[in-house]
Amino acid sequence: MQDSFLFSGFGGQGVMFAGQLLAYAGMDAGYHVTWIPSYGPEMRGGTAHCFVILSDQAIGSPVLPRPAVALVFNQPSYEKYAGQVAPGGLLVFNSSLITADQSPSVPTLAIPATATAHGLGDARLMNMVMLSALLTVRPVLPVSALEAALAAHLPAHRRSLLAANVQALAAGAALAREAWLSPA
Amino acid sequence: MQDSFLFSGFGGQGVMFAGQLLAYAGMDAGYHVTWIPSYGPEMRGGTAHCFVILSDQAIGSPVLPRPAVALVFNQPSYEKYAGQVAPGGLLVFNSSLITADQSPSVPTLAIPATATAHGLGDARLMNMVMLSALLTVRPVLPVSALEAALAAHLPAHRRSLLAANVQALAAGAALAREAWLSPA
Amino acid sequence: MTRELLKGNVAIGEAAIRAGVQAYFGYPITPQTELLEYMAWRMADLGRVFLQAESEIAAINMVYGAACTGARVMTSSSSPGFSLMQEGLSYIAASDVPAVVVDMMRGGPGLGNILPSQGDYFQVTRSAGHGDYRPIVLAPASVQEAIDLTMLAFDLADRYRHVVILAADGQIGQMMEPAELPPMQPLTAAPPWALRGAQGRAPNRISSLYMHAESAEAANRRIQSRLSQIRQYEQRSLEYATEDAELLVTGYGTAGRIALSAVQAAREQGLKVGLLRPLTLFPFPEERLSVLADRVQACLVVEMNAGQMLDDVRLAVGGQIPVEFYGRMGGVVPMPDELLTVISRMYRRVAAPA
Amino acid sequence: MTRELLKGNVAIGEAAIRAGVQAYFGYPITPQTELLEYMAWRMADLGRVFLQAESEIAAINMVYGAACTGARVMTSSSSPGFSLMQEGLSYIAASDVPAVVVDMMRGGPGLGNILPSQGDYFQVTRSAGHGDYRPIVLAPASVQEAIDLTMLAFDLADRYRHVVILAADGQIGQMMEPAELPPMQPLTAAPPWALRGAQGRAPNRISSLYMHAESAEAANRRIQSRLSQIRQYEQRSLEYATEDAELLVTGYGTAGRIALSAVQAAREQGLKVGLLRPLTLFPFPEERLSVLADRVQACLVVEMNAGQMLDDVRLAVGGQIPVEFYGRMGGVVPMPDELLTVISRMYRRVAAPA
Amino acid sequence: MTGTIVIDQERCKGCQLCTLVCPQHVLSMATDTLNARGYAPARLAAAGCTGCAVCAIICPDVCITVYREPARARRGPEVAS
Amino acid sequence: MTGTIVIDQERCKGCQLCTLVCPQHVLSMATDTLNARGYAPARLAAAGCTGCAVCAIICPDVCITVYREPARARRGPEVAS
Amino acid sequence: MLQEITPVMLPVYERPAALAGVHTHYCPGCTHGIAHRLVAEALDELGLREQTIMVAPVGCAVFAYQYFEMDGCEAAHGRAPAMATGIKRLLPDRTVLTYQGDGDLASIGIAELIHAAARGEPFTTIFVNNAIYGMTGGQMSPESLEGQRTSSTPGGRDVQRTGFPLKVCELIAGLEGTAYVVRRSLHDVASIRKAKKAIVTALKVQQAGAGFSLVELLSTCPTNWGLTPADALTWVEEHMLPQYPVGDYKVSAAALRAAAG
Amino acid sequence: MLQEITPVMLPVYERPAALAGVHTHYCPGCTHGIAHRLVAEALDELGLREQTIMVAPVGCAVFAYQYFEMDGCEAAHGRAPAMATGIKRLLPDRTVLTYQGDGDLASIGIAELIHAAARGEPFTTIFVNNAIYGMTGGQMSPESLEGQRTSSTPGGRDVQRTGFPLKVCELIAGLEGTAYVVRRSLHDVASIRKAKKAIVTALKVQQAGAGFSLVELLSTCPTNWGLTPADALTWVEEHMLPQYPVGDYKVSAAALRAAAG
Ligand SMILES: Cc1ncc(C[n+]2csc(CCOP(=O)(O)OP(=O)(O)O)c2C)c(N)n1
Ligand SMILES: Cc1ncc(C[n+]2csc(CCOP(=O)(O)OP(=O)(O)O)c2C)c(N)n1
Ligand code: SF4
Ligand code: SF4
Ligand code: SF4
Ligand code: SF4
Ligand code: SF4
Ligand code: SF4
Ligand SMILES: [Mg+2]
Ligand SMILES: [Mg+2]
Repeated sequence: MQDSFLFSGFGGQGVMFAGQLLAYAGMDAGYHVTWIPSYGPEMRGGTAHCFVILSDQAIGSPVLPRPAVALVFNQPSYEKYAGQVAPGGLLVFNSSLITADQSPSVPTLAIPATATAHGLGDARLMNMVMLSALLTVRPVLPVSALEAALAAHLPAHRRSLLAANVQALAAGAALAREAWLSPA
Repeated sequence: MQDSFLFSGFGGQGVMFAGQLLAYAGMDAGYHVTWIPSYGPEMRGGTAHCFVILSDQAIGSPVLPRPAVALVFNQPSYEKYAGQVAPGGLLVFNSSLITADQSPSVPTLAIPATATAHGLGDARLMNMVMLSALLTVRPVLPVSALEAALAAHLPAHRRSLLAANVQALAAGAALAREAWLSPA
Repeated sequence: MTRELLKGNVAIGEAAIRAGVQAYFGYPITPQTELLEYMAWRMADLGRVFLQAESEIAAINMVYGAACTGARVMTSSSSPGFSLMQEGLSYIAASDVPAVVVDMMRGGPGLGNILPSQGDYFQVTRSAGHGDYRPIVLAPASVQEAIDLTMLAFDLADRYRHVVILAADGQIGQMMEPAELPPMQPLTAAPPWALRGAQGRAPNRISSLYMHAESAEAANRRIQSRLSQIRQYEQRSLEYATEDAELLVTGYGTAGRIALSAVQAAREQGLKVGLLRPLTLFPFPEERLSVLADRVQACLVVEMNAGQMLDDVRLAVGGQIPVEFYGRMGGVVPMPDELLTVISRMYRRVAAPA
Repeated sequence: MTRELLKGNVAIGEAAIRAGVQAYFGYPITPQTELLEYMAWRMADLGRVFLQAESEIAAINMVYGAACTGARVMTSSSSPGFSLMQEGLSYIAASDVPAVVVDMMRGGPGLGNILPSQGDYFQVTRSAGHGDYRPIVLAPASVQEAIDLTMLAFDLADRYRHVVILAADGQIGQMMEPAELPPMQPLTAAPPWALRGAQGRAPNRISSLYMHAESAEAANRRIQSRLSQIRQYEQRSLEYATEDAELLVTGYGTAGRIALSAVQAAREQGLKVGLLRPLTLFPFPEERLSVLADRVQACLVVEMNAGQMLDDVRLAVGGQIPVEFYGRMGGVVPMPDELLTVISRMYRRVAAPA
Repeated sequence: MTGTIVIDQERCKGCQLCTLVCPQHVLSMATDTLNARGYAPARLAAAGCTGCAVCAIICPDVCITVYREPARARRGPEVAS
Repeated sequence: MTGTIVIDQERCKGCQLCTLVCPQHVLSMATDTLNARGYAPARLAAAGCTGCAVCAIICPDVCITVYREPARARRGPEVAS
Repeated sequence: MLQEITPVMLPVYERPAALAGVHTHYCPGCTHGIAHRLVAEALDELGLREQTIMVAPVGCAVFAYQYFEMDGCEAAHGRAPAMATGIKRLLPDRTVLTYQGDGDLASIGIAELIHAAARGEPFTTIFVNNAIYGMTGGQMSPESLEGQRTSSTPGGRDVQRTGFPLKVCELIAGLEGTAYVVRRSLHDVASIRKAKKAIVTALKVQQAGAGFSLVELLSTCPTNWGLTPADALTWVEEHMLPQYPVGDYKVSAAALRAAAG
Repeated sequence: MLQEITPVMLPVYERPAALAGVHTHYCPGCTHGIAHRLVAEALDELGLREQTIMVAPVGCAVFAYQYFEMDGCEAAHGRAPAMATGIKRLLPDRTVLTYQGDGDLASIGIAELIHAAARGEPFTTIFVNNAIYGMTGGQMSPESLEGQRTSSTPGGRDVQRTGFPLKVCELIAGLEGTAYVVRRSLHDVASIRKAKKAIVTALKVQQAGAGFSLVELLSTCPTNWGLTPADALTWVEEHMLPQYPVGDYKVSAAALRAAAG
């Protein structure tokens, strides 16, 4: 098993943490895991992204030319990565902020994640909505693994947000089930 | 033919120029020639020396472990180099300033060069006295070659000293003939 | 100990701390900055010395001074900053004081970019400054190795009183992976040669100045004999599937790690390919390589540069077998598939010609 | 032209002037200081630019700026100062601007001493800074060659828009020998890429920054293809008595020159010994060396270091013949007799065993 | 009406500085669109621009061109002195 | 007679500075010998040294030891204040 | 568009010709952009674009050589003054500008700055002081304020351990080679206007060959300060200005003449 | 010997214990030797020899680490302040001294000096200013005087081309990290006495941890100035003193307290 994930969005959208949480969950599940960010001036004013790989054998490259899964949080990321997902892959996008004007060759999952997060009281929960949506339709790990990872690895100063995060995970999963099962 | 010469004395005694003059004369006579000084902090407060080689084929090393000829201008140089002259070589020393307290294994030529130069009105002529003394007893080049070299290569601002230098050459040659021919 | 998800830069910092580093001096440069930033709070927390120097030149000379006190000390930088440390490194090596320096290599030459590269191989392995010496150079390929080799770096530095360079690249610095940190070690005691004030003993003096050729040559011979000891005892490498390999792939750090994926894939396709991954770039694992060279048909060197370790490989195999090279430059990291293609083509050509 | 008795440092300065150097920036360091001092008055006399920089780092970056204006420019230093120029050199090479740099090598590592040495071979030939490139390196063995290679340095720098290093040692800098200077050449015109104000044309921009891996790799490929051209066209060496030699001695600069005396002496003793003296250290004259390697029984490398060109020789002969090394370090210059002893011993052992 | 401005919508990075300094309070940030680089650009949102160019002076991205009626324009741009 | 000095003849580099500053003019340079390093050393050449240590203060090579009679010596070296 | 540009309207403020048409990579609200524009306007005004050579630093302004429509190059970190010296010595009649951040100029590059200033090299330095290393993600610079939190002074800058803010204008004004050394700020419109004037003056000083000229500009780094662009301007006013007072630190007699002329 | 040392005579001036017994390589009459002695006397007086670490420069004082009877090392050219910073940070209770020439400190090493001073590193720098590069044979240094002939300014220093003398005390006195910055001279006995006092004070300032301390000493280079030792002293008095006035450029409140205590 090897699965690869690209997370991309504006700085501040929680791109990095979403990737890290997946990596934590993967690690706790016993996988080989790598997480690697875009770094340096690339981030300046543009989109930030990170790349996560889960694998049951040693991981050679922590970045691949085409991810199996892309989670895109904003329009520029969509433009950039929609066409880059590997065959057999999946594109999950934040339909609250993205107008899907391409027809990628892979299945897509449109999640109104920002709106949903807003509904939960904090737009910053968007990343959790997206992440659990992803795992719902591509169950590399159970969504509960994310919850456990949150509990285990959320930094101390963010502990107060644990419950809200868990709620967001649930909401994302629900949305994904809905969207995925009811063909558009 | 290859002949090598070490000139050694205090800074200010004309060590470098004496060596250069020999090199010029050698060059004008068609020899391969090298001249190399001691340099840098070695000179600081201590003795200065330079090494000259004349040869009829390309010169490999401009310095040799033991010179064929050593011209020593002061006591410290004498102490240092008297024993280093190569077998078959010659030691010329400035007996005005040097007390010869060793018995080197090569022939020595004691020239009261500073006193003679003084007599000629300028202690700085000592180096010319020594140099012509040397060529008188080891006639690699005729003393006249030194005169020609002086005429050709004495820097403009020292031109006025030409006549005095030529006089010093003559004096040195005379002293050497005397000293060399009358065994001590 | 438990495994944590650690970023390479942070892992190196924490490993240095556990190895007992007493002072860190550095200057920000991507992609090693997090290491400096980590040290900024962690060293302060522990009451050890952290100082952001005004430049890499200042940093390496602060390291030089601090190392003279007998403490374990460290700096880190990336390619352009590492270039600025050359004079200081040469002084440190000539003075027989231990020091650990991290070069988190990036795309060059010049300002280049901040992407992963291995373009400093020559600079780190050959001299790192003027004069005759070679630093010990360790090349991690994962976060765990970054930790392990950082610990080793301090031990080797002390053992040989020599400069040790941890040569990684931006990818290793930036990547997070699960890894295990060793327990905290006690600080080492100051050795007898350290400068700490000549109280009740003759003065200690540390310098790299040898006015006379004889003493300078003696100092050089001392360095050279240290280097031959290092060559004899410290060659390290890892291998994969070399027993029956026809084609040997070799690469270090990130390139070596990606090459492993490609070699594994090649094996899955039934190609008899093996991998040698040097952990020490100096001393280069030439012994092991020349043993393997006797067995295989050919060797492929993979680097993220224009071919630098290539020289060491060719020197080690000494013309026994053909050596080919595949490299990407300027911050491009080769992909496993890409290497697989290169490997299988070469395999067909040299190892199992039809 | 007439032959004059010229000091190496002065000869290089005057040769640069005759080659049309328009600006010299430098910092004093023994044993190259006379070159700077000579330029101080001579350049001022000619109304060209001379500036004593505040450091070698400033000097090389002044050279970088001045070179961007399309002028022929130069700096000179010696080992520790050359180490400080590494970052700047890497920038210059990455920016495709020509520059000539003299390294009058001295005993190292560290402060070492001011005596002649060849300890910077790796540093000058391998990278001279971070990233992938190699400077062109010329190695004179006499004052006349210092002149000729200085002229050549400027031509090659312009032709390839590349860094050229004249790698000599304290002995060549300090020695006086009869030599002939070429006539004064007219100053070169500024090339179209030069920065001189964008009057009536699109802006010219010079930089070594390539944010993206693709463009950075392309820039590297450009450098590499320049280097392969240089490898193809610019290998230069001199030979003595190689036709029937059984033992080939090789060395460059001062070591090569002294080796010549030893080889001549060996020939006088009837030993079939020949000499190859590289004039270009990069590109290393590997073609010629590998031709000779086919003919001789063995090769002896002589250097004033711990064995650096040795690598290039071994790479060039590729294991065909045994290669041995003799070196002196820390400012010791080997003597002809000493080399003769080494040569005859080796000759008896490997070339004409009894 | 004595002046107006044109904001280069694609250059604007949505920093809001122009909206804060405009003495006439006629600038506001778009809420309905993002430009190609993902920023909500500033817009001239009300009448009353005097062409004072204060917005242009503070704009870090040189997005704003300012126009004035000839009478005032002849007094020259206040920016340049 | 209130003081005297001892000059380390081997350390002296013959710079003459001591001879120029001695207020009693009791120092002069040797004209008859050179030391092992080739320098003509300074010497106490006349009576009248007061032990004022001025020579020692200017001597760059720390060649001079100064002695005084106890009465003055107790006032302490003038050097050190 | 609420107002149409009628034919009777004339442009009174346009993009300066000396600015290249490319997009910059600066963060929203970063006043590097303002500094760029002022330099371009000043060059346009004096008609110098076609005879100017710009030396960019390593820092967020690393691309400055691409952002101006003129000849330019990119120096090694901190070495812009040396590079500019090389250029100016060869082309004394051209206008040479360096543009440097505070890390570049005051930390790694202070030696080259001081020596160029001491030599009175007649080029102009635009010194953009945002009290932080912007490009590398917000580490302390020599200009960081006492107590300022940065990624390398997580507990706030402790001047006892990390040093005291280095006041560059004050430091170099006393050097005889300097002709014009002033500090300005970019935190509001009035200040920006004054900054522009200072840049024009500096260029005139350069043209007159009067000596070294430097204009320090207090600037923002909203991204690494963790502030909105608007709050960042306020932070300059409230925190930087008291520490780094704007003013003329050196206007030599020759500079005065040049400015008037 | 004209006077015998009678048993009643007591030594009032002896070689300081902190000076090593070796011969120095300084030229006759070079005041580096005086500077060495003063440092040694000061250390002896304060009883610091056994807890002092000396950092030697590259310059004629390159062997200084051997000339003192205490722990010492030899920095790269100009980097003594960085090396001293490394030592002092690890050993804050030891006394750390750098001894630097003017080429070393003011030219190649000015960045390290300024930053150590700005950080207030509590070590002491003895700055021996002889207005020339002594060791390399007499090239111009930043301290060379206008019109001074050196081997790299054969026509005399033209300040328009080579820059203006860099006044180090004046330059760094304004830095907040400096506690004690003074200039003294070694050209006559009275001045030497004052120099000694200043060195003692600087060491006390260091012991009090009050900040960075520097004592500049105007010194001679008879060899490269081409003067006799005596004439060299006169040259200091007549030519250097007017350009480099002796005086206290900074004595911080803490330094004052330390000096008194
Ligand atoms: C030799 C070297 N050291 C370090 C760096 C990394 N670096 C790039 S920009 C920078 C600091 C920039 O800060 P500043 O000059 O204040 O400019 P800003 O980004 O704040 O405008 C550093 C340290 C480098 N590129 N080269
Ligand atoms: C990196 C480097 N550059 C240059 C030198 C050569 N060098 C040795 S000493 C010196 C100057 C010394 O002058 P100064 O500091 O004034 O000391 P002084 O000899 O006058 O006491 C120089 C340039 C060197 N050793 N290392
Ligand atoms: S020109 Fe003046 S009034 Fe018009 S929008 Fe800009 S700031 Fe407001
Ligand atoms: S100031 Fe410029 S960049 Fe900022 S919002 Fe206004 S127009 Fe846009
Ligand atoms: S102690 Fe005083 S009186 Fe005696 S010799 Fe010295 S200077 Fe002269
Ligand atoms: S001052 Fe010292 S070195 Fe100079 S002459 Fe007198 S005793 Fe000798
Ligand atoms: S990081 Fe700071 S200085 Fe750099 S562009 Fe962004 S806001 Fe401006
Ligand atoms: S060269 Fe000058 S500074 Fe150096 S020891 Fe001699 S006199 Fe002193
Ligand atoms: Mg900044
Ligand atoms: Mg000096």
